[in-house]
Amino acid sequence: MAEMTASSSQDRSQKGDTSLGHIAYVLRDNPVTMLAFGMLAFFLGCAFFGPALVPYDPLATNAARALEPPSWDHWFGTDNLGRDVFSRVIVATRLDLTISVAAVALSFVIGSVLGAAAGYWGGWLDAVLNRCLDTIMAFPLFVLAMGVLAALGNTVENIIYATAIINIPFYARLVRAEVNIRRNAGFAQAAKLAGNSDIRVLAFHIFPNALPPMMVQVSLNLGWAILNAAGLSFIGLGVRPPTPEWGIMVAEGANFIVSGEWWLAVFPGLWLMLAVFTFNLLGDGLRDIVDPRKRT
Amino acid sequence: MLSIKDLAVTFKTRKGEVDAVRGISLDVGKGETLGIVGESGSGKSVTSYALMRILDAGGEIRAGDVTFGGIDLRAASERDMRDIRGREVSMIFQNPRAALNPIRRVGHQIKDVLIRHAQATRQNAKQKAIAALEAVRVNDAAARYDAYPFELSGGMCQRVVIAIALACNPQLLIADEPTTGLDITTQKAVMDLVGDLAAARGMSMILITHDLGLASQYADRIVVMKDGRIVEDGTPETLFTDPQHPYTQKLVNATPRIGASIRSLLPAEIRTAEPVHKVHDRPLLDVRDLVKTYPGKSGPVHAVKGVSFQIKAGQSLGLVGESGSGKSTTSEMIVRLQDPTSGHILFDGQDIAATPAARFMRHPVRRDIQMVFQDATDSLNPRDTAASAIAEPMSRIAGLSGAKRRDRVAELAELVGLPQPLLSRFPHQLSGGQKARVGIARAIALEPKLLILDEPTAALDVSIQAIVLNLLVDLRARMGMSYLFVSHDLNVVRLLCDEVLVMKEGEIVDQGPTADVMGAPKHPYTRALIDAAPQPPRPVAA
Amino acid sequence: MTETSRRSFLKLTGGTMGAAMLPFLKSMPAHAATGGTIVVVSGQTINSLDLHRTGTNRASYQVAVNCYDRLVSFGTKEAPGGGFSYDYSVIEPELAESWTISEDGLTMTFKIKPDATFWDGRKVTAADVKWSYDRAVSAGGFPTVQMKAGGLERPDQFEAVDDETFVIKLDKPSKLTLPDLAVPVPFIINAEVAKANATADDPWAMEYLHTTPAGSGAFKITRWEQGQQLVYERNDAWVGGPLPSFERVIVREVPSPATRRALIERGDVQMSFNIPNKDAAELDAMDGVDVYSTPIENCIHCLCPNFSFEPFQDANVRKALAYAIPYEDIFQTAAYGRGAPMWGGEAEITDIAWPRKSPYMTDMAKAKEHMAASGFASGFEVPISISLGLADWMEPTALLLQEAFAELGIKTEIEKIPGANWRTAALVEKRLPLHLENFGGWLNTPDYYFFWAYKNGHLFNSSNYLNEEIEQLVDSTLHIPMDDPAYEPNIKRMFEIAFEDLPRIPLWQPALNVAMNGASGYEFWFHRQLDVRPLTTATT
Amino acid sequence: MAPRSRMILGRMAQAIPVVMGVVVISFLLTRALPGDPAAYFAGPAADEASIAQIREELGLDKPLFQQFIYYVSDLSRGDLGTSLTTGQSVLSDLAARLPASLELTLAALLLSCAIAIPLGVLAATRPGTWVDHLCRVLVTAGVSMPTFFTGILLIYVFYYLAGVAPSPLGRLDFIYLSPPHVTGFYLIDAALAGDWETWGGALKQLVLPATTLALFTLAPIARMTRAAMLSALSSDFIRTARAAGLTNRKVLYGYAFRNALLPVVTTLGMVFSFTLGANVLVERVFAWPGIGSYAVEALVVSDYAAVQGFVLAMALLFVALNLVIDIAYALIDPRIGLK
Repeated sequence: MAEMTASSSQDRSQKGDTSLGHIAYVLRDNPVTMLAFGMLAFFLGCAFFGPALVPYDPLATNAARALEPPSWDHWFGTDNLGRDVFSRVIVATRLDLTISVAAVALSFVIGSVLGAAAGYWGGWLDAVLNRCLDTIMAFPLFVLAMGVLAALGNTVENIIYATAIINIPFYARLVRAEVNIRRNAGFAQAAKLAGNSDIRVLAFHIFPNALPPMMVQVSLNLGWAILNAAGLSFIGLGVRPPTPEWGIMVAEGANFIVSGEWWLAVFPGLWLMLAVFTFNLLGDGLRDIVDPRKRT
Repeated sequence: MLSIKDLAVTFKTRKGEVDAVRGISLDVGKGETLGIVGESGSGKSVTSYALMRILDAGGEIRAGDVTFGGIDLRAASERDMRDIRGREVSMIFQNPRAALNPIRRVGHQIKDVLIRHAQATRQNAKQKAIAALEAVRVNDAAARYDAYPFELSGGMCQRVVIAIALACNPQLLIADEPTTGLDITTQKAVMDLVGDLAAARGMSMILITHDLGLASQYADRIVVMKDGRIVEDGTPETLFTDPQHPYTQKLVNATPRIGASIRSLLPAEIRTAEPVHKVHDRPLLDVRDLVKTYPGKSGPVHAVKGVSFQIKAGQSLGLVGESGSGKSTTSEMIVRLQDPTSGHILFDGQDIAATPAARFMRHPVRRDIQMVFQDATDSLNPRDTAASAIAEPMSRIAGLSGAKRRDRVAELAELVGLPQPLLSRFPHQLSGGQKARVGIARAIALEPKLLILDEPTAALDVSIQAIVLNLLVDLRARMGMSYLFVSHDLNVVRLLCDEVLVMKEGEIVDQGPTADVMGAPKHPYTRALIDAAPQPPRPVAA
Repeated sequence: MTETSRRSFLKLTGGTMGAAMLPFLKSMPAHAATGGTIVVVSGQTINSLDLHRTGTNRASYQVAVNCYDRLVSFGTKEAPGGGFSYDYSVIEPELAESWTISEDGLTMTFKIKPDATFWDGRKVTAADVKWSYDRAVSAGGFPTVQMKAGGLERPDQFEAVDDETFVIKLDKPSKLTLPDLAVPVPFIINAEVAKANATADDPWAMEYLHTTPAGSGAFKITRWEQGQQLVYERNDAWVGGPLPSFERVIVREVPSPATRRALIERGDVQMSFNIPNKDAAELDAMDGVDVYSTPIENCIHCLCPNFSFEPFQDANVRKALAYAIPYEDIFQTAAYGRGAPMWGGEAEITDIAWPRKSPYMTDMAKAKEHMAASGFASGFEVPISISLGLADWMEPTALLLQEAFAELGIKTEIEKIPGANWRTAALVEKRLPLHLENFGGWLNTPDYYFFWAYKNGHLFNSSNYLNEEIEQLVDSTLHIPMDDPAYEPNIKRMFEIAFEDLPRIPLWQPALNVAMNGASGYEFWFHRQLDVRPLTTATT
Repeated sequence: MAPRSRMILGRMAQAIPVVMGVVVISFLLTRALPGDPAAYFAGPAADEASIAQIREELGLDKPLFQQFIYYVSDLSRGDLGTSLTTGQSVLSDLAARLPASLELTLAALLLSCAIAIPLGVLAATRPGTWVDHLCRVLVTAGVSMPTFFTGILLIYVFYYLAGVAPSPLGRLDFIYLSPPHVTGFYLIDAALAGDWETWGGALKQLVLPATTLALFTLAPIARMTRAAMLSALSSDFIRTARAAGLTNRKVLYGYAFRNALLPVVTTLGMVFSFTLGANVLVERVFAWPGIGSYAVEALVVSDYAAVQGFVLAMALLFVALNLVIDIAYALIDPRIGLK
């Protein structure tokens, strides 16, 4: 028929459009996204292979070579115990990424379930959840994280829990809003007619459509989570020594800046900043990748 | 007065440059109303934006001349253009509520224009703005001055948009699909108003529309556009009686009108004999005293106030009404997406209203009642391909899987005329007509006994509408389905339905065999609806 | 604050205003800012102006020192790390003009200076002294405990004979009584003012004196903005000692050590109190900044193996630890060489100097020998606990210990404990298996240190150490005079046992570091708080 | 206006369970904190008896539920208890410190808005260009730095090295006296008193910490402004306005920006409450006597009353802030309150 001929010419251009092709397209489209994904690859590389590749044991002290400025032996200098800052910075990547990814994943899952239920069924469930989220939001979030950590003790798991708790409201609200505007959408109705139960409609039809805006939130939160962990370390509630972690290194190094040993804080700080920067810039690209409508 | 020569407009998009307008020429004389008719993507709106120089980002006039009253609009500075816009050339848009600033009082929006073009001072602007509202027949204009758009009805908003456009007495008014998004009776009122005002002021007008019937009723001359080119130019009468270009012929044929048959909408070369569908005496659906009341902020809202009717097996029933008539609520209750407040829905003698909508997906009747939704785009999950959309009911209800399901999907696609390669596409990669086909294929996948069609062609161009309507007719005959066809378009209902119901404010006001109701409307509301529908001149029999 | 005092304040510092007003002009020269005013920065916060009050923190003790007088004070001597230090061996009069001690040592009679007045002009009387002492022994908590250390336990021990005569009666004589009167706790309050502001619920006027000192001391408080600053103003009628040279002292609280360092280095403040060891080492090398690092008397940073943790009941394990510790590295890394080493001493104890070097030194071979000889040759796991509040030295120390102990097969994990929990965990519940500790005794005698840190059940014996001989030795030595013939042998014996049993492994003797830029006259005190009275402008 | 005032009342009613939830959670959270405040505050040389005595004084020997009842009944009398760290009543502590935090946060937000909103508008009018990308990279760089790191870096560069910034000694250098207390905001109080020297002094102290915080808050505001402006600019009514010949200024600011304000205001509110809680770190670096540093210290020593008071104050502030946002919404958008 008439439209068939019009559309058949497009078919050829569709052929190469696999998921990879789509990702490549998204990357090419925006130089900033390209940059972000490049840096992400770098950080992931550090996380996976870093510990095997670093020149020094990140925990080994060497009092004789303490506080040396950057040199060929020690690219980022050494700290007050003579540990190699470069090795520590690289090795810390794994822990920092783990903390942020785990925390965000946890809050993503919990927030999504709560928010989706509230947005879909509404009513008292929605009202109760909203009040609960308001209550969490009414806490100064950083102080809440501190409190949780102080109460539970400062282990890596608890840092993850504390960070996850303060992030839940963001996801729950976002998902609630996204689900709410779609709960009476035509495709949701159609899915019901196709014999899907409410839960299936919610989980397999409505919720996936909330993913693109959530990806932006995820990327921002990945960055926040790292900053949050760093802030907790600055207060003294972070990861236990001598485990290398960027925040704790910046926090400890900060006291050395004025005395001229700038490399202690600046390199981990720079690394931390780059990682957060990467995550923050990632958002738009991630959103475009999970959004089928961006496929052409 | 307006002269366009060889205008070409291109857009930069992700896929490269797209030629939206490919060299068109047209003239509009003083006091003349020119209709530009074309289907979506024909470049008709872009033409008007180009001459106003308000193209969206990425759009660029590549070639051609646009002169208005001796001024070269293409060469004019942006500053001069701003003086021309709103004072010499004005525009009104589709979807009037969205066309108004939602957080500014309508009076102020008129005042902004008046002051901008030095038609009023700050002292008398309010007074002049009220006068402008009165000119578009807004009742109690002084009170409306302080209203916000959300406080006004759609028709009223369009009047405000017109008031803004006409506040400075422009010489040319461009009306871009001015009736889209309005109810049929409001459409007529708005168009009559625009026509009257243009005539009274001796104003030239360009009426941009997809509706050939509408254009023929209000325009002195019509140009037909397709793919960025003008394919034909003439008076309404000549266009309808003697269309030259095949595309015009197709368009004229496809426009539903009194006296047409469903097959006559199709281009002559693909017409086949209209199949006959058999209506049994056995009632398939028996709706009794159906009531739906919503809790509202200011008291309960009675959406449906006790509706009773029957659909016989194999029968097609048209359900006609304007927005707020309760027709959509009624159909959603029947398809079991909503629970009625009271009343019974007997399907094959079984009261399916007794099973709550939330648990109805496991009801055996689920597969027998399906629905085609109004907005094909909205009704397809953006994340699912066409194939998975069609397969969904089969896997959930019929329990089909694997190759069996794949074959059935292919079969259904064949049935609705959807080319196989398109099955792997996502909805946004499909055209409107293709999406409608996917929606239909999904609805008939389980071979339901009753199919509810909720304005299935409302968002489609007329030529596509013609194809889809014919597809529905074919399917009905082939599968013996009953239709509940919900629509506001009487011309379409007339073509498709055996019987018709007219609803207004939650009640059935008129009911009976289609020919009877349409031919001799008993209720004044039915008559008003029929009168409001634009009637193109009858073409010569093709 | 009234308008007049505002203006006079501005007038006083007026000379510097012009320069400071100019936006973003390089900061004014240091000396111009003084003009009778000195600015001191400190990282600690003052939370009360009344030492006796429950919850008053250490930093607040300086108010008791600077704003109140005691009957007696300690003398002054040249300090080993530069500057001056209090002299434990010399007791000087402050509010007391003279005193006598009865033959049996049970009655002490003080004559109060006749010209001593409180800030409100009223004469200081023996009744004020009695009320203040009564308050100190009745308030509960730390002040009462400290008074008890000097044998002062009950109000009936104190008697105001007449306006200028005050008598203390003791249950038994003690060499610690007189020094205990010179610590900050028994400060003398204007009892009339206090009683006027006392209530039935609050007979000791805790709430009033908490924010409003009423004393006779060298300085009055003109402003106290909690968490920000404390402003002292000189009391020109002070008779307790030589009149201070500064008219006004501003103590600013700056939590960030980096900021404190920048301030003192740039000369924007004249004194930075209690600076980190690293800053002390580096600022010392700089022109213009004077650093005083005074080893804190009777104070040792120790590693404490807890006897309630099974492996540490084994003497060989404790000795293995003591030989494995990288003392020099720790001293250089954690203390930047500030303070005094406490390792590598003579095996034979010939004198009673304290703190003293332990006979242990870094010797991994010996450490391994001891470890092999112990019942835990294959090693064990134990957390090293440190306090978050003292992380600046504890953390590097713990890291180096962790590395060294790993060689012995002792696997450690560093556990940081927040301030509130630290005291409970380490000192009250004594449940930390291996931890760092920093007790320092106010009264500078070894037996006093042993009393707190080695006697079972006592607060700072966080190792749960129990040795019958130590118990008996401490009890019999604590109150006898230092010239008692039993004193020296007893002390030596304590040292022997302590080094043999090692419930506390000494690491180093810490120093209190103070940096001055444009001021001098700093005097170190055992209480490690700022005494602003002797400060003067820089002599250069 | 009646529906609007009803809406505001409704919002306040909604806040009640929130505040109650905060009271309960903060109570439980503080009680879950490790450590024994009694032992901590008994001082360095206290024995068991004196710790027990202090525990009794603090009411910590009572069962949890009873402690809660005491707490709530005190609270209902407006008594937030006494902070053990500062020795002051929590109410007076908060009253003294809240203005400092608010002044800092507001100054930072003002600065941030002054930069971020024009940047966002700029980026929205040129989407996809290098200007847009540059804006995005710049504001993202700002939000990527931990605030304490930025703060220390700024101090190092502008105070220590360049000497152009005043010493980071809190709200006023020691050569000034704080202005007579009216609002607690030094800038306002000094201006009211006509004491422009002090005003300048307070402003100078504000510059670095406010910049530190502003850098951190640029991103959300700029991003939201950009997104909201983009969506407003693509609305139909913008085309109507352009077709009516309105000037670019009018279209951009009179029409698009006012519509874009709604989401921006929401973001501002969130950023404000987030910043107020998060400037804990900045306050420490700049010796700023705000409630953030107060809370941290209180938390570390398990100072129950202070932590609870702080959390409650923040919650009330949050509720008030939301109310202000609702009112701002109602002022901007006539549709609110009538739907």
